Formats: sequence, structure tokens, C-alpha cells
Amino acid sequence: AIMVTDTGGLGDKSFNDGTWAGIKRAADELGIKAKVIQSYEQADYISNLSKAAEEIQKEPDGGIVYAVGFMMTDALFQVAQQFPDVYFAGIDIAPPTDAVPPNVITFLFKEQESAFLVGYIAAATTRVGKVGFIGGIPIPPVERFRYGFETGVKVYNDLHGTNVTILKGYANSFSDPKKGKDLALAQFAGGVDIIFHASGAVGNGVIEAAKEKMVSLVGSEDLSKILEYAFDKGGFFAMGVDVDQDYMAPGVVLASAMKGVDTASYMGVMWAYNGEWVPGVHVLGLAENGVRISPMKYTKGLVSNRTLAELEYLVTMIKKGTLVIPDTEEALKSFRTPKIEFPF
Amino acid sequence: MRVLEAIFLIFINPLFYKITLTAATPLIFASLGGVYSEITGVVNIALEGIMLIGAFTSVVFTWLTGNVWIGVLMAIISGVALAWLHAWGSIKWAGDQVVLGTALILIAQGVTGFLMEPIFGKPGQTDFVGKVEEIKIPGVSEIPFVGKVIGEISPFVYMAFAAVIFSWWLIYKTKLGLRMRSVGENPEAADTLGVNVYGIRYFGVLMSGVWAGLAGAYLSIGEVGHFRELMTGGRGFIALAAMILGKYNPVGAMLASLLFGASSAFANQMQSSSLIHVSATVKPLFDMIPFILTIIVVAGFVGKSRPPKADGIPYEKGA
Amino acid sequence: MNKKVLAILVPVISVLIALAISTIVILLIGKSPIEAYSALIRGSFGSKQAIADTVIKTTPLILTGLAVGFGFRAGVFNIGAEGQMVMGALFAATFASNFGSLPPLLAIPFTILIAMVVGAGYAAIAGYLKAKTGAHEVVTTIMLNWIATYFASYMVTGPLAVGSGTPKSPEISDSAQLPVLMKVGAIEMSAGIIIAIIAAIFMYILLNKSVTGYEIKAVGFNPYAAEYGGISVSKNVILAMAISGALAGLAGATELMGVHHRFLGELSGGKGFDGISIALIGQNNPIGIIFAAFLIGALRTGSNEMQFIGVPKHMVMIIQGIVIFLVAADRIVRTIMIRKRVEK
Amino acid sequence: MYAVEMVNIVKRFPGVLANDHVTLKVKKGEIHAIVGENGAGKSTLMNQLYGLYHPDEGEIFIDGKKVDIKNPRDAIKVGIGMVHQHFMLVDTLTVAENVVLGSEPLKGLNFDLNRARKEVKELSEKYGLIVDVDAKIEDIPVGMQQRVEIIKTLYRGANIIILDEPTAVLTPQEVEELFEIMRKLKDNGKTILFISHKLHEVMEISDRITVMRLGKVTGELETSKTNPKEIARYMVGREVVLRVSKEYHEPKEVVLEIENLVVKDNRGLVAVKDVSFNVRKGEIVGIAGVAGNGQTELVEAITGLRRIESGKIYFDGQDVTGNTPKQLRELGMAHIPEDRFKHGLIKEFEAFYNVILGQHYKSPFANGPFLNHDYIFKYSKEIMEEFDVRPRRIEHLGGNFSGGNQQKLVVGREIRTNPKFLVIAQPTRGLDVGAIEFIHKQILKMREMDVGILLISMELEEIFSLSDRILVMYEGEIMGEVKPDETTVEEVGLMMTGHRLEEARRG
Ligand SMILES: Nc1ncnc2c1ncn2[C@@H]1O[C@H](COP(=O)(O)OP(=O)(O)OP(=O)(O)O)[C@@H](O)[C@H]1O
Ligand SMILES: Nc1ncnc2c1ncn2[C@@H]1O[C@H](COP(=O)(O)OP(=O)(O)OP(=O)(O)O)[C@@H](O)[C@H]1O
Ligand SMILES: [Mg+2]
Ligand SMILES: [Mg+2]
Repeated sequence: AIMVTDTGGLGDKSFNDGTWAGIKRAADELGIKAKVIQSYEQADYISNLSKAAEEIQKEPDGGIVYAVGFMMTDALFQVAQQFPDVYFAGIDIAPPTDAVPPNVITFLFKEQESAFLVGYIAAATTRVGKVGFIGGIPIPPVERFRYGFETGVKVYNDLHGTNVTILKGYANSFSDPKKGKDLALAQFAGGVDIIFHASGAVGNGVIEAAKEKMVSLVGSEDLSKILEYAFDKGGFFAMGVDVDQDYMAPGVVLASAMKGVDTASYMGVMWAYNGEWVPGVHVLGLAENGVRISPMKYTKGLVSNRTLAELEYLVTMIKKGTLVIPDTEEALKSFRTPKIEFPF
Repeated sequence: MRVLEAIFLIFINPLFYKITLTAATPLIFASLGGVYSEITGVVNIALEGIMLIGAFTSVVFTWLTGNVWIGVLMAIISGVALAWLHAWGSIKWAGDQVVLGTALILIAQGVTGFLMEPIFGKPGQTDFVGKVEEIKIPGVSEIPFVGKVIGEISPFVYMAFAAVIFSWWLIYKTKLGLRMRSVGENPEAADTLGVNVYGIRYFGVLMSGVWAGLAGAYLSIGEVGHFRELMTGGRGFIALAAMILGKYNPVGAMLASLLFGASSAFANQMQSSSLIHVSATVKPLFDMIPFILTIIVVAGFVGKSRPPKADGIPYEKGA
Repeated sequence: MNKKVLAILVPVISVLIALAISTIVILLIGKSPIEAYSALIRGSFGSKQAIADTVIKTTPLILTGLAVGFGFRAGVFNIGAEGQMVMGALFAATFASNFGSLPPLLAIPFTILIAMVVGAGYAAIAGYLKAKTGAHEVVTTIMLNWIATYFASYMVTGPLAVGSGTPKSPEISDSAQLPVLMKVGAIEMSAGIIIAIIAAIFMYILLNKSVTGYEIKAVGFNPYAAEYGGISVSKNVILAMAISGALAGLAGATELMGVHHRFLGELSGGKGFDGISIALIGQNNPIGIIFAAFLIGALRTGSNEMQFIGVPKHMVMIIQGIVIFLVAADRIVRTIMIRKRVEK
Repeated sequence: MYAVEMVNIVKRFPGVLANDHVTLKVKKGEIHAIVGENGAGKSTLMNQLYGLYHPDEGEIFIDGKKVDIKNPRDAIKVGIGMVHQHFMLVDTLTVAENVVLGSEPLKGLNFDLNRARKEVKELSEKYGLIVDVDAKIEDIPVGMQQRVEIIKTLYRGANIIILDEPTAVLTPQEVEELFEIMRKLKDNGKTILFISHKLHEVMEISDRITVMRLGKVTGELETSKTNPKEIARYMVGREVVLRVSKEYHEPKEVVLEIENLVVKDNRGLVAVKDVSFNVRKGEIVGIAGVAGNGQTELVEAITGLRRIESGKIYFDGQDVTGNTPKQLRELGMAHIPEDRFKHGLIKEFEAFYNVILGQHYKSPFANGPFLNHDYIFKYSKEIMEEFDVRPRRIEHLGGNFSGGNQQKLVVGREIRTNPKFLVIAQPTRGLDVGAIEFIHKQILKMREMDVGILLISMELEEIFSLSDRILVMYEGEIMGEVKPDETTVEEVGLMMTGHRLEEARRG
């Protein structure tokens, strides 16, 4: 299995890293080789994918080439056509046309579903009725996170008669943590107390900003002191993205909206080698275990039991399809909270 | 009206001033670095690379030793090391200073990216390794408004302003400063008076390594406590612009950096203002404010900024 | 040794020294330098695909190199080729998606023209401000770069965005795409390289054979003498910036029309900055620039192949950095060469 | 006992033997002049004495002791100071700062600016070298800059002072002041090496003279026992006409008419105040005046390089007020500028590009948008031949010609445009006697051809020998108009210091 990264490269703690983890896990189990090629610039995608495919052709057992990241959409489909005997998989890639060649699978995620959950938690937990969202660059996956987050807040408002509002901002970058910190501080100054970020490494700064504010309030970095304070008086919080970022600032990162990229890439490799290949687009949501929210190892105590129970219920609704979280701007605009009666 | 109200609210919010200061701090350090190098006659486009190396090394050594100040010290040393390469290429070998600078940026980007895996075991970015804590000055933090601005703030911010004062003193009040200015303006004249042109130029460039290294350390362990590839995000180039805008003068460079910091803080707050209703995808456009403002300032108010006469020209004896 | 031989030998030896230095690093990470370097060469010249790739990478580098180099000849430091390239390509993409009804003979020149005019106009802002207010072009072009980047990012995530995947503009009409000279698998080498070479010839003629070139150079060397000689300084500063910007815009056009066929978020990918070192390595001479661009293009292409044997992409940035460093401080290499000869 | 002995000095540059076994002996306490053609090797010889170059062969003795001077620091140590032909001053620093640079007084960690200012003031008073210690170099006139250079050597305790062409840029008054200073220095026991192309100056100030030609010493003369003609012969190797004589030539119609012209200088102060005059075809109108009295601004206004505040300029009967340099050139105006480095030449351009500047866009130099290189090459060969530009290489870069040859290139270029009217500013500054003779002859030839000529010069001798009419400028105003054979140098001198003609006549 060979993975070709987008220009973000390994170390993004997001789809590149996640995909690689899943591929390695599968490769270890299968006893095959796994390689990674990092792209230097956009013009590399086609040639790197082609080279990877040629490499795979040389392997007696065949194999699979991974294209990671929505940036590689066009390149993946162009190259896949040229190598019908090689399996290709795309992560975060939506096919440009409906016809997907038989040698290609792509994985998309319902980011909005996990973001919905953190939005709901944010709305339930804020003490000031104002929460924040910080995106990197408004690309589709980031936007889906936002749609979900906004929906989560809206549903909470509608169910509980509150009026939690959202400040939104973008960093124009995925790699400038200082910018994330400044933007987060600006939102805190604007009156929010919880910020959800979907902004790659920029988010590290968002988390740092929340931590700095919180530690300053509490006067200590000690987890138990932070939790004690937060339980009594609230404070400043961040919410993580893609992977479980709760550990990055224990007690301060309230929850993370996770995306199971590794699950997807693991599946792809397994399918390619076990002959269970199912070509086409695979959209993974809560139901497919493609997205989820972090276990809130440190912060569970800050969220009321009632809210946790409501979340459970909402998750089942989403899994069953009775609650559909919008994944486009239009859908978000026309979204109306359905009638939800909690059984408790 | 809503917009005016939003702007008014931004300007009366102490955090706006605090973010201005922290956004300006790396630029102040880096543009000071530019000033030191360029007033002695060496164009230093490598600031971005020096900052990156500084950001990286400070994280590495903070992680290894657990002591952030050793991290800061190592950022300075590594900044000086990279600056030394620039000095060596451009002073000793009379190389083209702009090309050497771009080469060093590439080398810095390559080296920091390359070393992530061997040192931290994973590429891209490190975990949180520790941070220079904000300092709380008891008296100051109680003052209304001002306390909210500088009552609790990174010591780097104070260091940046101290560095400006120090540099102003060094450049305009000491014998060394006089010599620095003379070799950047007319190295031949200085040479005929027995001034060591090469030595002074080395000093200027190496000092730019000190300041830009500190700028980098501030970005990583001063602000966010970790390193991410390319995390300097072009600030080296903005610092270069601030240096020119500030007319190659430490105080001017500081003012230009503050202008830039204020306008980016302003852009951030505008994005975050609940009074301004624009669609989410339009918001990134607010980030243009600092750049447009800078163009207006340089075109409308600053006009010609004259570089030192010998800036960028290698000095060769007897030519 | 005569000057011309030296001019070629210095970069070659710089490459060799850079490779020698990186050999140590490659050995340290436990890889074989011989394998690594044969991969580097194989990757850049070893096959039709490799050659096509190298040419594709070289094309925009020639053009941004010419853009910056032309500026230097005219006494302006155009650090803004990046922004001009982005703006040129962005506007060309906006219009060229509607050129379906035009024949290629019209659509191609038209698209090129849009990119060049926009690039020229964007650069002329800096030229105008320099001429009229003395605003330093390094400051203004750096600022214009950021504005262009943010603007383009906004356009492809907002008004121009198509599809649910990559932030991208619609595809430009087939008739506006550059003809393909060579197709290897999915890799299409377009006629862009011919355009780049024509541009180099154009620049050579303009600078060395034309009245305009004479005036632009005179203003660059000595504006006082130029004015004394009846040459308008402000007109020529603006013109020089505009021509430089037109060349950068052309780089955007060839990337758009020959490689991506649509505007993508990272279309410029730092090539405007690469132009600075390429221009200076090529000593601001059109022929020199072609060779310098080729050198960097080949290094980049070859580097991807090196990743297959486990040498990370950063290694190539370091090699490139060292090569550029040594070419800039060419006396180091010359001194080494002279010492070698003396020893013999 | 000699203060300086340079014995058998040889210095080679790639392709040039700049000093060929030169021996120079300078007595203690004398003013010793060194003269010679442009490029004879005078500056090179002095640069070796000051440690800027190292001799290839030969020995140097100071006060009888053999020394090895490796760099200026060594020279300063043995008591040598040098004022270079092109000043070595840092424009952005003040006078005091420039003087003490390299040996700054300190107060604790700080540089002691006050002590520096005090010490400079003391030196300045002791030797009568008047300077403004706090002014920036870029703001003070050349004459003062030169005094700063001299103070610099004195501050370092120099006993032997080299002055390389100090008078080339000075006004006659300033030259007199300089000579006063030199005498004072001599009285204080200093030894002075003095380089100049102006033989009358050499005659006036020096005790002994060494003449150089083509890198060799051709003569060692006692000033009191020689005369300018003899020196010139040693210098050039032939007889030289030191003062060209001109025939009477009837002026024709007016070509340039200036009415009530007002022009401002770079600082926005009025530099030319309500000036009116005219120039006829076939006559030379000379403008005399101490530098800085508005001549530069006047010339720039006439040639379109500077904005006019009010007033009118008519050229050949046509109103050309506010015209661009290009328009004026097309109407037949040519201009030999005062500052050949700034305006006259593009150092980075080859000679063949320099000689077409101003006409480069016109046929036959250009064919439509393209340059006609064949013609340009041919044309530049002709000019270099006709005006004896050396070396005779059309691809030599402008900056690599010696000053004299640069001037010949400019003069050739402007004359060959066949102008109706020619503005000439400081045409012979820094040139040797041979070159001066040549250029003066060219100017008179233009007059014969009925070209109107406006000549601006600080050399009164030049003004007197060439002009048909002389206008004297003082503080932006014309003090009066005289004919050279109806006036005296004294009268013009009075007008140059602010006396109107009538007052000057009254005495
Ligand atoms: N840096 C140099 N490189 C090469 N050749 C030089 C250099 N300096 C001087 N020369 C050569 O040495 C010769 C003597 O030059 P020098 O400057 O000493 O003349 P000079 O007598 O001072 O002339 P002038 O009267 O114009 O000042 C020149 O003709 C020139 O060919
Ligand atoms: N960098 C250089 N390369 C080659 N030749 C040079 C260079 N610099 C000076 N020269 C030569 O040195 C000679 C003297 O140059 P220099 O500038 O001293 O002129 P000069 O005669 O002293 O000028 P001036 O008439 O103003 O005193 C010229 O013949 C010139 O060709
Ligand atoms: Mg000389
Ligand atoms: Mg000379």
C-alpha cells in the first residue's frame, strides 16, 4: 500500500496522519509493505500517484494507492483511469462525476454529525450564552464542521428555549497557531466562553488561548483545580477536532469532534487484499463509526447528566436517520428542528 | 451605524490592545533584526528562516530540558548560527544577499521539517512542550483598563520594547552604533579610518540572528508552546516591510510593527464582532485589512524610505 | 578558464557540493546515498514520464524567474510575482470557463491575454505607488501578495466554488486549454514550455534590442541620467513593473491552461518566490533563467522519486537551499576550483 | 631630511602599469605638488602611501625610517592623513561624527558626542577651518566637506597630509581659503602633498613640483624656477595652449529668452529669483558665480529637469515653459551637465549606449521600436575617434572610463546632436590641461557654427576666456552683465559676493 499525501503532509494530526495510521495498522496485520510519498506542490499529485501506481503494478500481489485530502480529487480520478488494474482509495474526496471507476473507492465523512454533538454540548455548557467557531480556510470539510456545530446550538436552543449565539471566524491558514491564538482571544474578548475549532494546527493556538485564559482565572494548571473552578463558575474552553484533542489541555478542551480517518483507511486496505472490494463512495457518519465525539476523559463532569443523556438519544436518532444534520449552506438555512421528545 | 458601533466597541476593549501588543511582538523583534543587518549594509531577507529555526530550536530544547529559558537561549544561538551562514556568504564571499537569504529560508524550512521525525518521532508538529508563562505585575494588573492590557502579559512583550530602547541606544548613542551606520552608508570611508568594515557587518548580521531567533522563540514557546512546520506564516516578510516602513530605524520599525499588530488585531475583532452580519465565507476577507492599511500608510504618509546607501552591496577592499 | 565555462560549471559544482553535504545526512538516516541519487536522477530524467514532469515543473519557474529578473534589470525588486501570478490565473479562470463557444485559436490567446493584463495591472499598482509617492515596492508587493492570496482563497471557497470537494473554480473550457505536446499516462505535458521559451526570447529582444528596453534599463541604472536623456522615469517604472507582472500573470496562465485547467487554492505554490532565486542564479539573463529554472525543476521532480527509497521531501529542500546558497556565493566554489587546480 | 621618500615604486593593475619605478621625495614642512595628465598614476601613488594599495615593488621611508604600510591604520600611525579625490564622508552622519569615526571619544559606554564636538571645534578654530559641527554632511556645501576631510586628518595627528585634487570642486574663494589653511598648516610644521591640474594654483602654493606622465616621473621642479608652460610640456609631452584665443564672431538672432524666472531648490526655498536674460545664436554667455547661488537650479529649469514656479522660457521664438527634457531636445537644445556621474553618464551602460542617450529613440538610432545596433556601433566609433576618447573601445562601460574621458564622451554626444543651443555646466572640472584645451576648442567651434551657448563655470578664467558676455549670479539674482574685455576679475569677483554692477563699478 502506498499513500500519497497532499501538500499538508504528514504531521497534520488530521487526515494525512490518520490515514497513515490506519494503513500501517492494516499493513502490519497483513504483513505487507506500506510507503508514503509527500507532495511538495499541487503539480506533484498526478506524477506521485502515477509513480505509486507503477510501483504497485510491480508487486506480485497488487495493492492499493491512497490519495489523501480533497485537494487531490481531480488527480486521483485522472490517474485511476490510467491504471485499471490498481486499486485506488481517496480520503475526504468526493468524485467529480457520478460514475466512479470500479477500481476506486473514496471515503467521505459526515463531519457535521460529530460537530453537531459538540455544538449541542457547547450550547448546554456555556454560561454566557455565546459560543465561538474558528475555521482554518472555509473548505468543504471545515464548513461541514461548522454546519454541524451551528445545528447543534440551534437544536439546543429550540429544545431548551435558550438563545445561545455563535461568533464565527476563519484564520485563512491551517498552519499558523499564533493566528489561531489571536483569533481565539479576540472571540473571548467578544464575549464567548467556548470555542470550537476546525482549523488544523491553527487550533493548537485556539486551545492554548483557552488554556491561558483559564489558568489565569484559576491561578493554577492543576487539573483538579481547573475542574473545580469550571464546575462552579465556568471559565474558558476550547473544543477539538479530527482526533481526540482533549489531552492537549486537560480540563480546558471540553470535547473533540473526531473523524475516523484511520478506520476508513484501514478498511480500504483490508478490502483490497481480502477481495471484499466495494467500489464507489463511502460516506461515513456516526452510524458507520466514521465520526464520533471524544470520550471527554477529563471533562465529563462539567456536562450535566441530563445533557449527556440527551446526547445519547440524539445520537440514536441520527444513526437511525430520523435526525439529519445539514451538510450544505442551503440545508443549514432551511433546517428546522424536528419535534424531539426525550423519553425522560 | 452598526459597523461604527462595532469599531467603537473594539477600540474600547482592552483585549484589543493586548492582542495588538502580542501580534506586534514577533514583528518588532524580527524587524529589529532587519534593522541591525541592513544599517550595516547587508540585506537580510532570511528573517523568515531565522525565525523558523528559532521557533524550532526553542521547542526542542524546552522539550529536552524542561526549561523554557534554555529554549529561549538556544533559539538565540541557532538564530545566530543561521545568520552566521548569511554573514559568511555575503560578507566573506560577497555573494548576492537576496539569493543567499532565500536559500537560507529554504534550508531552514528543510532542516526544521527534516529534524521533526528523528527528534520527536513524528513529523509536522510537536505536542505542547511548555511555555514561557505570562507575568503578572501586582501593581499594574489592578489599574483599570491598563491592567487588562498589560497586567498579565508575556515577558517577551516587555523584552521587545526593552530591545527597541536598547537598540536605539546602541545604534544612536554608542561608538559601535556610529560605526554600524557608517559601514552601511559608506564602507570605504569607514575603512580609510581604520574601522573594521567586515567585523561590524558580521556584528550586524549576527545580531539580526539574535533578534529574529527571539521572534521565533516567542511564536513557539512564548505563545503557543509547541512547534508546527512553517508556523512563522510569512511574518519574516512582514517584518521586512515593517523595517522599510520604519525607515531602518528601531523606533520606526517598532511603530510599523505596532501598526501591523493593531490592524491585524482589529481584523480579528471585526471577524468576531456579533454586530457585523456577513456570510461566514466572506469573513476571511477581513484579514486583508492590515495589508491594505499598510499600503495606504506607505503610499500616503511615509513616502520614500531611503535604504542605507551601501545596503546590499558587498564591500570589497581596493575596488 | 573562460567566463562562459565558469558560468555553467559553478552551478554544476554547487550541485555536487550540495549532494556531498546531503550524503552525510542520508548516511546518518541509514539510507544509501547511491540509491538516493540514482533515484534523484531517475526521477528527473530517467523516463519519458520523468522528463515530462521535469518540463512541467520548469515551465512556471522560467516565467516567474523572467518576471523577477525583468524587474531587477529595470531596477525594481518585484517580490510580488506570487500575487500577480495568482491574480492573473484567477481572473483568466473566471472568464475562460465561458469560452466554450470560441475556437481555441481565439480562446487560448484571449485567456493568456486576460492573465497577463491582470498580472500587469496588479503589479502596476506597486509601480504607480513607487513612481508617484516613492512607496517602496518591496513593501507594497509583499502586501499585495497577501491580498491576492486571501482574495483568491475567498473566490474559490465562495463565489467561484464548484463541487463539494476541492475549493476550486469551474474547469476552463476545452478550447482554452493548452494543447498537449506529450502524454505519458495521466501526465500531460502542455505547450506551456513553448510559451515560456517564447517569453524568454521576447524578454531578450525587449531588453537588448528595443528602445523600450533601453529606456527601462537606463531608468533602472540611473534615473537621473535617464530623465536628463528625455526618458520619463515614472512611466518606465510603472511599465517595468507591469511587464514583470505580465510575465508573472503568464506563469499563472500556463499553470491554469496547461496543468490544472481550473483555479485551485494553491495554484502558485511559492513559485513567485522561487522566481527570485531563479532570476538571480540566472543572472537576470533570459537564457540563464531557463537553465536555472530547469535545475530547480529537475531537483524537485527527482526528489519525489527519492521518497520511494525513504528519503523525506525535506531533504530536497535542504539540497536546493545549499545549491542556491553556493550559486549565490559563487566565489566559494571558484576558490575551491582554483585551489584544486593549484594542487594539481 | 625627507618627510616622505617613495623609492622605485611599481604598481600594476590588470593590463595597466600605473606606477613605473616612481621615486618621490618630499621635504619636511614643504608643500609639494604632484601634477600630471588624467590617469598618469598620481592617485595610485598616493593610495599606496596611505595603505589603500600595496606597492608591487619599491620602498617607502617616512622621516628616514623604512615603513611597511599595509592599511590606512598603519598610515595613520606613522602620521599620514589623506583627503581623497572623491570625498570619504558618511553623508548621513554629522560633521563631528565623521571626524571622530574610528577613534571616537567615550564616556562610559556611550560615545561622547559632546567631547567630539568640542574637539572638532577646537581644531577648526586653531586652523581656521570653519565648519558646522552639527550639520549632516549631505546638507553642507562641498567646500565645507573638504574642510571636514582636512580636520579628519588633523584629528588623527597627521603630520603629512595628502590632498588629492582638492581644488577641483571649489570656488575661487574657497580655493583662496584652502590655500590660507595650507599655509597655516605649513607654518605649524605639517608637510603637504598637493595634487592639482591647475597650474596657476601649483605656481601659487607649492614649493616644489613632481610631474608624472604615463606612470613615470618626468620632472622634478623648483616652483620658483619654472613656469606653467614648462610644467605643461613635462605633463603632456608637447606644447599646450593654456588659454585659447577666440576670434570675433557676429551673434545672430536670439535663441533663448528667459523672462522673470523663479525656481525653487530641493528644500523648497527660492533659488532663482526673477531672472531674465537671453542668448543669441553664435554667442557664448557665461554665468559666473560662487557655487550654490542658483546656477544649478537655473540650468535644470532651462533644460526641463526642474519645475518652474513662475516666469517664461522662449526657445527659438516658441514658448517652452514647462516642456519636458525630451521636448526641448527635439527642439534643438543640448546639455552638458554639471555632474557627469549623476546626470551625464550611465556607468553601467557601454560607451555605445551612452553616446546615444537622448536620441536613442530616433531614426537612425532606432528602426521603429528596435535599436539599430549597426548604426549605433558605427556612430559611437566616430564620436570616440573625433573626440579622442580613450581607451577607444565602444563596449567599455561608462563607469570604467577616467573622468576626463567620460567628459569627452558627454561633450561629444551633445555636440554631435547638432543643437541650436547648448547649455554647458562646469565642462572642465577635474580635467588635465590637455583635455581642457581640447574641450575649449570644441566649445569655440560650436560658436563658429552659430550655436547659442550658455556656459556655467566656477572657473573665472574659463568664463573670461570663452564668454562674449558674462552674467554674474548671486543668491539667485543677476548682479549685472559685463563684457570680458571691459571688466576685470576683481569687478566680477565683487559682483559674485553680492554687489550690483553699479556698486562694483563705484568701487
Ligand atoms: N582600481 C583600478 N583598477 C584597475 N586599474 C586602475 C585602478 N586604479 C587605477 N588604475 C589604472 O592606473 C592608472 C593611473 O590611475 P590614477 O587614478 O592613479 O590616475 P591619476 O593620475 O590620479 O589621474 P587623475 O588626474 O585623473 O586623477 C589609470 O590609468 C588606470 O588605468
Ligand atoms: N573598476 C574598474 N575596472 C577597470 N578599469 C577601471 C576601473 N575603475 C577605474 N578604471 C580605470 O582607471 C582609470 C582611472 O580611473 P579614475 O576613476 O581614477 O579616473 P580619473 O582619471 O582619476 O578621474 P578624474 O578625471 O575625475 O580625476 C580609468 O582609465 C579607468 O578606465
Ligand atoms: Mg587621481
Ligand atoms: Mg582620478
